[in-house]
Amino acid sequence: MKKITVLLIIALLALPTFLPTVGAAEKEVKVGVLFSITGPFAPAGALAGYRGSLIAMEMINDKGGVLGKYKIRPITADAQSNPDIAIREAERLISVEHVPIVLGDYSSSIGVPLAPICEKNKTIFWVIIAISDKIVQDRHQKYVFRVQPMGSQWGKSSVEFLNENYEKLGYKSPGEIKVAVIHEDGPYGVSVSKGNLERVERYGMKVVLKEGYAHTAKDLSSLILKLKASDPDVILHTGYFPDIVLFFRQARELGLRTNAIIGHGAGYANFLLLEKSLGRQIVNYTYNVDPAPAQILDVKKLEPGMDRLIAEFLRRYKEKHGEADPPTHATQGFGHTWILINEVLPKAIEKYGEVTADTVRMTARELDIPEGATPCGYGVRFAPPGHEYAGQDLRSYPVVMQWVSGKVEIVWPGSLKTIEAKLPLPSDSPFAK
Amino acid sequence: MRSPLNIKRGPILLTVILGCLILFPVFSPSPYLIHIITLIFIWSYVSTAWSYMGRFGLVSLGHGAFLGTGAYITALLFNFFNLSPWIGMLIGASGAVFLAAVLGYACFRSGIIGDYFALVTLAVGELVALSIIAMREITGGSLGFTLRSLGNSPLYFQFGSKVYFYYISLLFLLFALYLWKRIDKSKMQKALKAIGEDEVAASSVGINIIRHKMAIFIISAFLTGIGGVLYAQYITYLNPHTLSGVTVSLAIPFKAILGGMFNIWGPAIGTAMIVSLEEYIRVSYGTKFVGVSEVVYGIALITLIIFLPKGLYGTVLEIFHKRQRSAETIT
Amino acid sequence: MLEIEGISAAYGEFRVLHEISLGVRSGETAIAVGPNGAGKTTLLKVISGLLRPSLGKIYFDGQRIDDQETHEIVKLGISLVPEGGRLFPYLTVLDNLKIGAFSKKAREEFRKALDEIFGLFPILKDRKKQLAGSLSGGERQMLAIARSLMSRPKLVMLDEPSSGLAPKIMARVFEFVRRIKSQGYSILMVEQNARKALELADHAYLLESGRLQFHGGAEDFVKNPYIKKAYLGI
Amino acid sequence: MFEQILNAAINGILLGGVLALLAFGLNLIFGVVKIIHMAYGQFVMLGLYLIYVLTMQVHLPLVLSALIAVFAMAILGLLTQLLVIGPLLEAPRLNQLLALAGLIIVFENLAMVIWGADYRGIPLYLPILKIGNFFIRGSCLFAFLGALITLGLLYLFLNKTYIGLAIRATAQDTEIVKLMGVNSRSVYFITLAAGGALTGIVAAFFTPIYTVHPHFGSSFTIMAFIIVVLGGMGNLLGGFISAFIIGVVTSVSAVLTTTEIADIIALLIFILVMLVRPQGLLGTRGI
Amino acid sequence: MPPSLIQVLIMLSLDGIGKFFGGLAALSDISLKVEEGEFLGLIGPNGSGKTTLFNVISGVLKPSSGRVSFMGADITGLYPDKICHLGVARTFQIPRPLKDLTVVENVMLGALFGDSGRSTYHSEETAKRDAIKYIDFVGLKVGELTMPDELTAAGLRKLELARALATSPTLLLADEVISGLNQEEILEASSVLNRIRDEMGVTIIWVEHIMGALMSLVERVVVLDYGKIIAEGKPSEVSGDKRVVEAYLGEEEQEVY
Repeated sequence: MKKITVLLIIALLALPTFLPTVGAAEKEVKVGVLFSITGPFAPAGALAGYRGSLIAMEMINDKGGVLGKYKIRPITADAQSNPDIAIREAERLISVEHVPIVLGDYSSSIGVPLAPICEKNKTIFWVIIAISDKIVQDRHQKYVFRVQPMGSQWGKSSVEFLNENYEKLGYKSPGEIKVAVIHEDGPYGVSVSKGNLERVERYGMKVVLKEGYAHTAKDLSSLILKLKASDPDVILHTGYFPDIVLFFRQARELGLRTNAIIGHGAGYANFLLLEKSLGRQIVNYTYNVDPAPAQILDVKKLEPGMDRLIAEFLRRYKEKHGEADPPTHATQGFGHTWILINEVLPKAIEKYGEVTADTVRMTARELDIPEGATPCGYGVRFAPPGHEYAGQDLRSYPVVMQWVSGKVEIVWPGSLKTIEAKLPLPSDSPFAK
Repeated sequence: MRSPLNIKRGPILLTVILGCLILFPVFSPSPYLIHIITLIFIWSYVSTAWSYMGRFGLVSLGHGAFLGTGAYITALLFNFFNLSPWIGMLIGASGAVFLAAVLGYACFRSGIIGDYFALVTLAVGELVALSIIAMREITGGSLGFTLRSLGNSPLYFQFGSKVYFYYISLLFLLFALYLWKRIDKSKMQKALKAIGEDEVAASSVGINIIRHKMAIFIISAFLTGIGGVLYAQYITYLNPHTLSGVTVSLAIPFKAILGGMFNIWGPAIGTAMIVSLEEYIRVSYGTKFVGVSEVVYGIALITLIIFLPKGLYGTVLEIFHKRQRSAETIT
Repeated sequence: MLEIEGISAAYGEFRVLHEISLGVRSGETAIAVGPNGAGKTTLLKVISGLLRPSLGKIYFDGQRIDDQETHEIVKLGISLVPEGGRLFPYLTVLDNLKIGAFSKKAREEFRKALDEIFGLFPILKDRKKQLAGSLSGGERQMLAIARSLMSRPKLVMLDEPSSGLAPKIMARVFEFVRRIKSQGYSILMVEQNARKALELADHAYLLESGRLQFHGGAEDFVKNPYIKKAYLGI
Repeated sequence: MFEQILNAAINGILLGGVLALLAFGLNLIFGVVKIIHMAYGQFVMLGLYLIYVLTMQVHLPLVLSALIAVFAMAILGLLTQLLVIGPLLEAPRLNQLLALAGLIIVFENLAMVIWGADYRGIPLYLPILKIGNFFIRGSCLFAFLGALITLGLLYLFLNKTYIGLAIRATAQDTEIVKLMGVNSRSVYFITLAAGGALTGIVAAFFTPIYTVHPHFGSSFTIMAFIIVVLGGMGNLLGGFISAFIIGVVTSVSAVLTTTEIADIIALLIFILVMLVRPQGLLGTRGI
Repeated sequence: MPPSLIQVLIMLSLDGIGKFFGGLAALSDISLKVEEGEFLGLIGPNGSGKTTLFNVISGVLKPSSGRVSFMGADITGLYPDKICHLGVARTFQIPRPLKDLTVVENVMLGALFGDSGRSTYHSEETAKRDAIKYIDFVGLKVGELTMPDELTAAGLRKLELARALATSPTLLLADEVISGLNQEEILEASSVLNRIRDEMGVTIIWVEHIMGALMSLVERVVVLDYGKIIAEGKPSEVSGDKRVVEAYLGEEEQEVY
């Protein structure tokens, strides 16, 4: 009897699986919001991005919607950090929910398969956070847009920074700098390290070590031994959070010495947590390459109004999730979504009278936002379909930041610089040579 | 165990179900439903292939290795050498067979069975996943890679509409079921059953243990390799984590067990149940109760395993037989 | 002391015991004989709680035990020497004896029991540091019996103590049984070797195909023509 | 180069200590209950979280938090036995294995619901040890010594107590042990509790080394299995030794090749050893 | 007729067989020849190595030293199925029926796989016919759907015999086919063995640790003790041998039935 009951329950549960959400009211814009809110990518930043994205929509809706009348209805979906599930959810959003736009996801391994699916189904894929070049490179997609820098730009920025500061290391030319490139071997680390290497090669710097490792690695001591043996001036590191912590701890225990440790987003973005987990002394003077998080941008350099917008976002984020200092990914989620719903959608409605994938596409293509007019700091201008990086925001760039005694400062590019980089590592760092 | 489908009503019922499945895309408006059912077909096919050996006590926890080998070889041949996946899949599946043959021969020669076989295969699945990641220059590493799109090109296993994949994967599933029937009627099935129960007794009546185990392992690996190709061609994207590695390798036996791996319909029914349950819980509650819905899903799986140890279909059969038996004793 | 009323038992669908009733009086040695597959071992399993009966009741010292767990039954004073001894081969002789005295009461009397056992089976004392798996066949059976006595039982049940042993060792095992009988233990022994077993018995039962066919004193058994022919080879 | 390899070998031995700790409980549970505990790594993850919460949020001293965690993990072990393993004792092996694999999903997401998706680490530094040109990692040395002490305590527990005796006996013959008056169900409970407590101990020694997040456990699972099988399943000493072998092999080969390839090499060695010596390195039974 | 005038065919020949488990010798230096058509008894107390010897001959175990030849060919270390195909069949001391298969199917296995030459064209129907033939021959009374767990001890022994016979052997290794049976059943089983030899012309090696029934049937007895052959000869000679009485029967010779 027990078994029959179990069977009946299963049958009941299985029934309503495939029904779409009902009741699409007039004057509504459906937006598919597809993030990995569970699984390994969630803590790495996907969840923060998702929250940021929803806050942007909420803020618009509180003002009555786009143009004051078109409410945004987010149709949320969980990609579970799994490309297979992400594809299923994208199919559902497109064919059951009929959303014209899919927003998403943190991970490039999800962005890469989703782009062609959305393209094929003539649905806008508004890429948030996922940075791999491959999402747009050589694909000539019409429906895929990304308002943030690409992975290789991360890698290039740090080397550009070095190239301008070789004198601080006591060298006469950039070519003398000894660089070690280490990275987690996922899509993120690989695409950033490619950018590193490309620029390192261009400037003729010496690569003394290049190595990848799984971000789930249990032990990095051998890598550190090799780093010690190769004696680099600069360690260019790309990793997620746990492996960065492991790296710093083991590097300290094994007595690693160098002149600079430059991180590239992801785990390095969450500086406060790094400091909490490792202690200030260990992580002091570490660099991070990333789009600047809203709270550290010098709002005076931005367009008017942006300061209030950012303050409002930070207030809501704290209210909802209890964090006063949200990670960069939250800002990215918020900022990228904001550009879509505050810049693109109103224009599409004004010009074409409705929001469809095609009206959004045509509007977005004409978008021309100058630097400083977005919550992210940089401007927006998408590469046209014929371009190698069609759909990529060509005005976006990451900055190089340095943590100095708990404060984040921008050290590159020169135009945004808040301090001169502390290079080489000051002697109060345990890693200083 | 006799299946209710085999008794007089069987063929009629079977025809009706098959008819419904064939006509479904004609009437269904939702590409999403077609998509989900296609996935159910593909994974049913794979878990059926897994059960080919699982039901004889050869429990592999590394079928992701074959899935990945088949899919990657085929896709790389297509992307780099423009070889049609229709031909490539035979080469890819041969790769899976090669892997199975080496692994099987080594294992069966040294008498690795039971838990040890399960763990060795688990390690092999992981090994394949790590190797794919390490060879990122050609495989794209853990970023995965996308198949070159040719639009509608049946000769290259690419179609403009999902419906084609729906029918193709249905055909493959039917083939796997047919082959299962054929094996059941063959001497091989008896030999494997004997081996599964008692290897010493089996070999003492002249059954060549290694040869039979190798045979079923190779068949299973071949079909699984093709399954990998089918899946990769369908979603046009390959990723080591969704094709090889522990998660997939465990998901396959999960489906077979929860359906009932000893019966021909079990793995397919199990797959349908798991995929539906997964979809249902995630779609309905996934973003409302973040994490909680997954906890519920996990608990549901454990509960099912505890209360339906013979799988869903196995338990239905059991109840059916009990009813039948008690009916017989009354009359 | 032990009373069994109408016990039936089954493995899955397959019924092995059909409404068996028998009893063992205090201080008495009862034996159950019968061919292989008659359900003798099953009977002992049911009494010791390793198998739940599907029907019937079992009383021990007036207390109902058929719904008790095995370890509870052991505590009440019934111990079983399984067929083939079933020692823990990777434990030493001493550890085997120690685990035999696992229950709280037995633990308290462990020293005393050990001295008694070493008195009864001196060879075990010499071997106490050896692994049980390295003992010879007869020594193993000896240890198995000794181990069961460590729990200070009132009733000792032996399952085919002579099975698988060479004749001369077999004879020694029966000698052990005689020794513990003389110590005043009640015994219920199941045995295929009817003739040897009957020499020890006060009371005997014949089981065939899970049914109780005949019971009576040892003399009645020896006189019964059917038993004489089928089991005693006379 | 030689010095580097030697240093890597030292690191490997220390890493071996960490891995050995991990393998103990898994081995114990396999030896007695004959179950492959798929969700073992997730236990360690929960233990780490608990220590984090107690130290950083409740502000208890670290040692006390660790003790509480050990106790709490023992209780979680009991619950696992009660709710999952117990009902499946008679079920086919594969069902047991998959049910425990189902626990992975439950535990990971439960951690996610309770503690959110963030990474948590306790800033805890042990002094740096430098001998000549060699650096000894204090945290791993600590774990290494912890592994030795734990093994010693475990040995005493198994060999000097009645319960330990019952556990060893149960590992050899599950049925007969009942006839000795041992409640075999209690033995299972005790084993699972001991296994759980061991994960608490592992978590305590991991605290200075790793940061925890909901998916922390899975990265250890395969490595732990490899060690256990390599040493001979159920053989505590074998597991201990093979942990060091794996530690040194991965560490040294990571210096010679890359960290990534070292993992592949470890897997390959495992598979090859299995094919040559299926029973594992110390492949006899018994604890 | 003097033996020298007839070409006696040596069917099985063991040459210095030794088998060690760990450091323990289960068999040491066993040499033995079995002629075609012979009915040989192999006795010895428990643990004397009889079953180990069978395992070595049938290929379940590889000998540590020595050579096994069958019909003049070296079969040392071949897999059991190969040896079975050559014509050596065995039964097991503890019956090992395949519990999920019916009794008839169990025997069919022997017919289907036991003879490599025949099995290539052997259909299921003929295999089934053969199986029923052998089941009848050993005197087992079962229906088509009888499962092995419904059989008595005697029934299981017969099933073992029928399954072995279905492989159409020329040499049968019968391992304790009467142990655990009652007197009546012993007589029946012994007569089946006798008929296998006489009617089917199968050479038999019969292992038993109790001697009674065996001594009255076999032509020659080999006695094993602690892995060594301690006596060999006609039953009447062997049972009088002092070493045998001492090692095997001990002081209680008359108790053995």
